[in-house]
Amino acid sequence: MHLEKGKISNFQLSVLIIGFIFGASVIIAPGQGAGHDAWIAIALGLIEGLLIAWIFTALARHFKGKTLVEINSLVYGKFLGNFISILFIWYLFHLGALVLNNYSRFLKLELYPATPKILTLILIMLVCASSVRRGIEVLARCSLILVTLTVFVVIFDTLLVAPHMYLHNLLPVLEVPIGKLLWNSHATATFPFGDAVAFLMVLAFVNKPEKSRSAVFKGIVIAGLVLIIVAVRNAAVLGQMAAIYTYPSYITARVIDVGDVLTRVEVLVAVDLITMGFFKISVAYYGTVLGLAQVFNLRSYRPIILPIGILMVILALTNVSNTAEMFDFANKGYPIYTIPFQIAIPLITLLLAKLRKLPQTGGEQA
Amino acid sequence: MSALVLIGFGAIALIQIPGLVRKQWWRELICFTVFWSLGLVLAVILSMGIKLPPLTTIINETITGILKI
Amino acid sequence: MKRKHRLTIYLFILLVIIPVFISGCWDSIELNKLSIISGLGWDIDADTGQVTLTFQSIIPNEIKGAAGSNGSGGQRRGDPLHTIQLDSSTGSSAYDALNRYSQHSSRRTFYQHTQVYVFGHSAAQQGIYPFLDSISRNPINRPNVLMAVAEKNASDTLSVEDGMENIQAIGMAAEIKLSAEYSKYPSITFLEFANRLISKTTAPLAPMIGIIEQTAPKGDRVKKARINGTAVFNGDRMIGQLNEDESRGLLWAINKIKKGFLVIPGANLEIVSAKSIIVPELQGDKIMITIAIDEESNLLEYDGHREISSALLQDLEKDQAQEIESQVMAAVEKSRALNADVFGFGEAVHRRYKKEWPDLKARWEEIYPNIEVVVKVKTHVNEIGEIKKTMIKD
Amino acid sequence: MAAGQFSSAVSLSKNLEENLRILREALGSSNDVIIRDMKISSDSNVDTAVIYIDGLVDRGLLNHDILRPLMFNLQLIKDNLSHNHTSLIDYIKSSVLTVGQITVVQDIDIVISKVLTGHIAILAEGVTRALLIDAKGWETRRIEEPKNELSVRGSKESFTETLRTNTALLRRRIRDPRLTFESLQIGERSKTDVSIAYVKGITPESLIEEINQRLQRIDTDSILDVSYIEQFIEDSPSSLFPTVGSSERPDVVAARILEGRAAILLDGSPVALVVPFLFIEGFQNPDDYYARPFFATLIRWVRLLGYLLSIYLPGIFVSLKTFHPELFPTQLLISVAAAREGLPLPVVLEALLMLLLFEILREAGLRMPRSLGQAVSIVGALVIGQAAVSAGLVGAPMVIVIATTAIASFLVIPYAETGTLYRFIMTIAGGLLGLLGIALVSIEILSHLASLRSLGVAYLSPVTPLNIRGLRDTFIRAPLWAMDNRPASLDSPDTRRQSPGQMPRPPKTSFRQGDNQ
Repeated sequence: MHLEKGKISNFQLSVLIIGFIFGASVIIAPGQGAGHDAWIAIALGLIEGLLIAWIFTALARHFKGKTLVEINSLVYGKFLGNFISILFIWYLFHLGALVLNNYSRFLKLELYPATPKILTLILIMLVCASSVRRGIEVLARCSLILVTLTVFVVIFDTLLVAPHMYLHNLLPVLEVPIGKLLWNSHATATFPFGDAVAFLMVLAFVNKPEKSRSAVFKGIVIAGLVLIIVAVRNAAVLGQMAAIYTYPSYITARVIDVGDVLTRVEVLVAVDLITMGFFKISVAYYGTVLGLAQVFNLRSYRPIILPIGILMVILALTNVSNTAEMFDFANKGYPIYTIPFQIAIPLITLLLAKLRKLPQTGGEQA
Repeated sequence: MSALVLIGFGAIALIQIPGLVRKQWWRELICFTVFWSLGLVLAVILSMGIKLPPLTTIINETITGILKI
Repeated sequence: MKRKHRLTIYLFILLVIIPVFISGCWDSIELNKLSIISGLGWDIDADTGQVTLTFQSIIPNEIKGAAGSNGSGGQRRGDPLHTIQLDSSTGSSAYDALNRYSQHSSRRTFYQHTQVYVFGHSAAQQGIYPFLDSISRNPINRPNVLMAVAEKNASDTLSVEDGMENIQAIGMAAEIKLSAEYSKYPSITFLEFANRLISKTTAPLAPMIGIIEQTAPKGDRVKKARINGTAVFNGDRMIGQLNEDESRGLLWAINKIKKGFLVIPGANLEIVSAKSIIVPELQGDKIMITIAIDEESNLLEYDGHREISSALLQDLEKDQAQEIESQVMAAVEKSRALNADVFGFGEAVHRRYKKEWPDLKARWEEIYPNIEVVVKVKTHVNEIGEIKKTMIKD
Repeated sequence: MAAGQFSSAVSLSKNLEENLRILREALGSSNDVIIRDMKISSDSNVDTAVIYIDGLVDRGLLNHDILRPLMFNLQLIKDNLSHNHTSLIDYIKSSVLTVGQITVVQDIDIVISKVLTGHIAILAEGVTRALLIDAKGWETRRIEEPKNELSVRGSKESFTETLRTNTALLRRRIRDPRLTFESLQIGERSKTDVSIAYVKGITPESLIEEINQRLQRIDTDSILDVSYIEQFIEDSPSSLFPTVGSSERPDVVAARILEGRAAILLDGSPVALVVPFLFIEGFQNPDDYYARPFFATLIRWVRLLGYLLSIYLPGIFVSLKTFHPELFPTQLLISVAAAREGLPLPVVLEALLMLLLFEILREAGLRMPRSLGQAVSIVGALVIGQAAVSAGLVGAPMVIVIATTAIASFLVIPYAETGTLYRFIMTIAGGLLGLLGIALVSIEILSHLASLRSLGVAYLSPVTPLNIRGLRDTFIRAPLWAMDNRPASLDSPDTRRQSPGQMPRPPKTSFRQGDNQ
């Protein structure tokens, strides 16, 4: 019995991953702590992120057509497996809530100072819910169009802002102390790249599982390159202010001014944020409801979509008490907090599976 | 505010429960009810203006506290 | 079943939107309930330390009249001061003043179209950081708003009418941009100012705007705003200013020369293109800065009586080089006197010697005045214009 | 054959009177039912009856090729047939009647239903079989120019109400023996002829089966127009987007069939349904293929842009004005604000009002007699536009925006209704939540579109799920010699449409004498 009928192609998987990684990272500039060396931090983080991806894709390839929950119950047995699955599902749930939170904060600060956060949260959540209800296939299809648009917008922004770029702002290279650099690169590895571990709930529905790893890598690398471009752009345009602004990309878009006509286009960035966030939230959301449905072995994940959505909104509303804490968590706590979910669980599961020669019956039947 | 919350939750229940009952998906129904009521409780608490503990902050503080970052 | 679900989802969305209807959409505001601020002025009363903000806001009705779209107010066409409204409010801090103003103004103030921030002279000398912080912490600020320092105080600088534009601040912004275009004074946006402020060593700049009086054709005296210098800051405090030549020298050094005119004894040249780079050299403990300038120009006017020849042009090139060098050196001297690193020598050193930088940075105050500066100028005259000989020869 | 209320399969009896009685009570006593009884054969002693419905049959054929031979020629036949009536019937069929299509039936229900569709039935005493002569011949509209789908260079033929004519129009364009018309009758009372047109080997079998199933599922008493069928078979009736295509142009339908689709023709409606219908088809127009590729591509982009404008423009304008005035360039903002001064209504209501007004005008102009339509548009344009602005009720920019939207909404006819609805939705969303609202609604619409299917084919293909080959006929209209394959999203059994590399090139050697001197 499968809860998800749909199948997605590897190409769609890559695109979906790109959208997922753009998710919040277009708002919270990754590696901002490294100042004008952010792009180096991202580049290093990209490599580490690829390692993380290597682990979980290895796991997914080992059990073709199985989501992490099914894998866990195979490897650890029903009880322990479900327990670990619940942990992982919590991570997904929390991830969704965090992204939601970022969004509501961004919107409140930049566009809707007077609108209560709860409203924007609920609306975004509703849109995500209706897409999650339609299944992963529909998400993947949307991703192709929206991600293409986003990439175009990023390129467009970069070209328009080119006259305001001063590449010497990037000098001297590698000014930050190495420890700080490594920390920031690890931070970028866990957010946004490492978050792709959420796709352990999705990789089961790829039509050619043997190719899925290269697809995941493609997605991560492309997204990483775009992020590097964005980081370079922001540093080159904003100079040292890039490390000070809360949302550098947004401010960079504000700098655009072509002959007093093609100006004030920052809203394009804002729309990007909304759409890409939609993907990150939706994938986390999807993973959560699907995982729960599998843990409690329901016949469909549809009934619990709305309740979980509500809980996510509530967590997003209450999980941090102010923006400073949000960024503090993003810079300090998150890189540690995610290690168990992004690295430990997949790695240990994989090793155990290898040791116990699982799956005997071969997890081929998708 | 609480009235709105109740309306919203009532609407969700109205959307979901009849179908589940018709299909006799009791397990799903239980699952739904659990999450739904959990959400309801929390929402009512919030709407009454009581602050819930900020989970992420707690996580952050524990981690940073342990690792002395 | 599924179909029914989708419908119910829509129903649910509706259910969420209804409260929005009921409580009215919080952030929606009709344009005719906004007062659009075009210019912000910032003064500090020297003795009481009270902050005075001057708001120059646009009155669209009058623009309508000026544009003559339909009847109303058409008779006042081209009478600028009716198209803007000046108002000011005083408070203990920037935000205090802002809030006071928005309380007693009839419309919600809207800052995102502010063209220029004008700082009164005394305010600039007392330090403008409070203003910068309050304005940049708030999304009403845009990074490419122009900064300007008033020769006296901001309020009457903003009240001077502009002959051409019916929004005075737009005119002022255009004037600043144009002066930068013709390489007379730098135009500094908020972003550039902030970046210079962040780097401890580089000194922030801003064009200075003075008020001159002219006799209008009808004979009555009219006031005009004119840029007449470059304010030099140390941190957020204004400590002095550069005059026209020094400003030009500064622009030469920091590669901000676009086009413009160069007057040398007996000739007048039009700058076609100019490039310059600052190359720091760290020898032991002393820093040597080389400013290499490469300039091309056309001959506009030659008052001498020599035959136009390449020999003459080479002489002209020499004179140009001297002129440019003297301008740059003048700026350097002034900046040494003020001990303000207007050229960003510090950053140049920083980019090249990142290891030595930290302790240099610490002692930059005493290092800067005795940095050795060498100016290398290469000039070239391309065109000689429509006449290729001089009419009066000797 | 849906027998309707005569479900008891009564076969003809030997007794002519009996048969005629049954027929009379079945067909009722309506005066267009003609039962002409006569005596035939050489010694004219065989009671025979000719049953037909006046107006449905071709009079000339009846008189000259049926009645005359029966009553006259048969007399001349001297050699006296054995009074075996059965052989008589065969004899009549084989060598008396000079008409084309004759069928012999025994079931009286078939007789009835055939007579009702314009056949002539011949019954004879003592014979349990009836002759059915296809003599359909009634007043029909002749083939005229297409009224709605105009084309500059394309053919000027359009479908008519007669099924035969329409099938003939298709057959004339596709002279392929594998072009098939599967026919069936739908509607208990209307008994409408439906035929599914497709080319064997190009259209996938599964599609045909699916269509057949869906058509058979229909159990209604009358199908008066092809749109009835559309509403019965479409995939997602709750969607605002059409998932079944339709066209009145034979050339378009033929092209679609050759791409691997199937057409559904209905007797009595001059429009053919084409399934499966993909979103992109709404932006394709016959002239695209008759014009040169570059221009066609440009126009296609214009259509796309126009459609987006017609949906988004008012919403975005409203949201910019009410939520994000900082996004206008300063000068523009000043003039907009100037125009906005002293208007009574909030922008949202202003926009909605104008949109509503436009819809009213459009509807009026549509339904009104042509002569009045002019007047309405003039009144609308002048009074509403000009007066409202000068009276200071509506801002001039708003009028401009709405007018642009209105014009743009006519660029893509298939989605005009959808566009109208979404225009209102977007305007409300923009007025409530600004660009966030618009973005969210757009995402919702997109994911809805992505979830749609038309007879199993993803609605948004070939754009997503992506199919590079298919893109040759979406955002660009590749030259015909480059479109070697049929649209892959329709997975037709033989994908190849033509042999590749047919790009025309100048001849190697000049074939004209004059050139090489």
